[in-house]
Amino acid sequence: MVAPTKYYIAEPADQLWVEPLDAITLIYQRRSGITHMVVEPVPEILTAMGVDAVTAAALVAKLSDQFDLGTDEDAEAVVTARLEELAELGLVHRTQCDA
Amino acid sequence: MHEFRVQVGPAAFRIGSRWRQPVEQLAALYADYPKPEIPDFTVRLDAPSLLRRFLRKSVAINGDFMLPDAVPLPFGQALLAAEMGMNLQMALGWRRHLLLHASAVEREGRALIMTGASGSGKSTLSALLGQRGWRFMGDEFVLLDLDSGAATPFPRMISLKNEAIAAMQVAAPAARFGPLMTATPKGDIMHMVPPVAAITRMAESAQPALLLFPSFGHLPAVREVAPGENFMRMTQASTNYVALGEAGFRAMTRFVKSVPARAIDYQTGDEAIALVERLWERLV
Amino acid sequence: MDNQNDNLPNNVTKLPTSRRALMLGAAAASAIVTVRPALAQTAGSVLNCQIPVPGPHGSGMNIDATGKLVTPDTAGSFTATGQKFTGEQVKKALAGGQLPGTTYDQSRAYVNYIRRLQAGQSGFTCYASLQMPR
Amino acid sequence: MIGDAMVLVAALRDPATTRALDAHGWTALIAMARAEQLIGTLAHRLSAEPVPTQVSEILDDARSNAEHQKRSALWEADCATRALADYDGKVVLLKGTAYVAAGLRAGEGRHIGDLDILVAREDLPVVEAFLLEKGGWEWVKEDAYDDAYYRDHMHELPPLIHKDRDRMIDVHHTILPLTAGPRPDAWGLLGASVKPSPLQGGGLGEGESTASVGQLDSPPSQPSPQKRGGLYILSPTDMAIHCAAHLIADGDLAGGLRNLWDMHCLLTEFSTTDSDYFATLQQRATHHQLWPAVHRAARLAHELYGTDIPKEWQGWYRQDKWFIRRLTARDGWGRPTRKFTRLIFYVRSHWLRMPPAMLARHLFTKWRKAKDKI
Repeated sequence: MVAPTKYYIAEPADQLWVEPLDAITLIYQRRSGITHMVVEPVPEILTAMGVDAVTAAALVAKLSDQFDLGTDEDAEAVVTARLEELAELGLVHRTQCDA
Repeated sequence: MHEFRVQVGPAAFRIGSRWRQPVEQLAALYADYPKPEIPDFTVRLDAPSLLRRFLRKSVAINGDFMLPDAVPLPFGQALLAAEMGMNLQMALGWRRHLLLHASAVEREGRALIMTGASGSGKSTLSALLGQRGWRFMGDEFVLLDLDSGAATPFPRMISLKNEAIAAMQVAAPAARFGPLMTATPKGDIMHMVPPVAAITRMAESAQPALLLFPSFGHLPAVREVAPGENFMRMTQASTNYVALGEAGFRAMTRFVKSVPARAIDYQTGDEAIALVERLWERLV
Repeated sequence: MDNQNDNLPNNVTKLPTSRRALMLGAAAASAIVTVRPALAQTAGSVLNCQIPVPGPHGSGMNIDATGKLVTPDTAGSFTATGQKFTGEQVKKALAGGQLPGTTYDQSRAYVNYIRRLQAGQSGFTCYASLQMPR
Repeated sequence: MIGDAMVLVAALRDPATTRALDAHGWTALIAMARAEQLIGTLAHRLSAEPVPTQVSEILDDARSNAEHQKRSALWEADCATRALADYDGKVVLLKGTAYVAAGLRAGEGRHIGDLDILVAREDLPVVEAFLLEKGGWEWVKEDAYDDAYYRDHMHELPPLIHKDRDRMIDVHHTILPLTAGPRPDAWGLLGASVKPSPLQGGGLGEGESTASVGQLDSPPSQPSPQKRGGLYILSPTDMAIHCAAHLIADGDLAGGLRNLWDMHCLLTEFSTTDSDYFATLQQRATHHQLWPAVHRAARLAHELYGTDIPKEWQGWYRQDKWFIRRLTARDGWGRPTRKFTRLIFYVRSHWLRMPPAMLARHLFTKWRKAKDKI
């Protein structure tokens, strides 16, 4: 069985108060009242996601348009790991399709 | 119930005691403080249980807000029990300000805030500075206004521990002191009535201008604390940050972005005070 | 709060010609720390507390080297009688000292048990109060 | 009656009674309301009343705190939804979280602690596995006896706590311990459960649902296609029945004034929108073997909070007096009073939960364990 492609959709921007401090960026989520302290590349990922459902691959493509991602790491694996981490916390949502 | 009431900064307390003596001690120490009509919080010094009452006289700390795991204190430490009870009400119940577990002093309308674990010397330092031209604002909690970010004083009795007791008796010979309580969970403790200005001006807030993380027992050193680290430390030093939701986030963010922060190491009180004065000169 | 979207990292709108490097980090390295309620952080100064090892939820059980509650017949585990340690004793043990009346290994096991305490378990609030970062 | 919690009852029932309070009266009222975990409810009830400045600040704090509790409760429900996304059965919110999710009056200012959910009994292992493996919850207790005790005799799993959020979840499969006398129809509870109406605006995360109201007899193990996208709450009758069962048939009435206030709000709100409500409620309660509990809770709510209940439900039962004594056993310092009455209800709570022989066995095991410890 082939696993279906995973799509992710970001928590609506009006639910998040993003406050960059230094290397650390704060994210306050209004719905949960929970504060997260995040580092690169999390804020960039959330911004790049916009309002649409995206796959990790599409997101990597989008990010590499804007940033120099380097070549050492498997970018898609890293982005997937971050998306899963965000999904665990309810900052992005897993979804079946891109509708 | 023997009753005692006191207003400390913006918070009003009612303390009920099964025994007369603790209330009389409190009344003597807090003689110069206002007495509120309707208290924000109730603290009770109860007898723990019928059995314990006869085995060894001890004091259970109860009230509006209580925590599990609290152990009754020996009767001789009832004053400490009252202090703990009041602190606990603030830590768990106060919602009108962002609460920082910190000490503070003021000069020219601006506040110096000091925070750190117990033993860091934040309490002693604030008491010492209170004797050297600064206005003492509090040695346990600093209350940040949710809209303006100003620090509101909470000048309860200064709680001196161990070596700080003798040091303060030398530094402030004219001050009023409470009874010496030996062998408490935190060692020897003696309460000291804050300077008059701390009490008469306890409604006067001050804009935070410098945040220090003192650390006692190391060679003098100063390290800059970046806003991110500062934020992390301060959320852990605040018992109501999470409960305040967005208002807490706004106040805390403003605080760490606008107030310069330094970690300082020191070995003697004089060293610390020299460091503080130098940093204040340079940064404020 | 209309301006919050403007507060998003400002570098993303820059032109591709001035692309900055984005440090992706390793897949296994978490990039998020969540602020936990510091309910008991000030309790160190407001509370005189103690931690039973184990608490009532583990009475009759032994404690293994990792601090887990195990049945008394478990090899390499330590008996625990519900002895109560004060916050101060635990603090010293956390800093590398030894809990009174215990052997070195036993003390390590007990400290691991204390580290694993969860909210609601006896002693947790006390333990949490010792966690204030410096 | 001087010094007991009738002052608090009166203030909740008719906020205007607080106008007669002096400083001493306010002080006592606030201490009692905090001790009974009704300060948020009181604050909500008094929001339109003129109160002294000092009191209004205390009530503002209480409202702010209730808002925080509501937000956290709904978020916990949301987290549970995510952990159970791949579970096919119904997940029903209970108690406080259900009230705020449905925007019910009972939820206004209410103190909310743990998250309580109800699922089908045969699905407990699946639900447990999802929560442990996908949701990040962990067991609170590792004690084998208590665990077996829960599994064999209780109406819920042993409590789970979330490893990061420090919040507890109680997973129920019915609303009373299996050892208690009445046997509520657990399948019926699930079958009749409904989606919280989005119009009532509690605001559960994914709630864009166009509410599929569960049919009364739809078997819970066959998921409706609309199951995705949210959680359920008990039907209006079952909700009041659960509230009464919790108050009267389970537990020692600690915090009873709050549960009774829930009952008052539920009866009042549901009977306003449904003229047949009381008749349906009696029928349904009888079906669940809980009519005596519902009847008593309704009588007590009528007596203390002035709840409007049918004439034929009113009347006075000999034991009601003792319930009222127990419910209002609180003084102006927030201290529990009437030790003897409390003790009677404590013993009663154990009696209700299990037959005498089992009670003896239970207490013996607890005693032996305690003895071993020494």
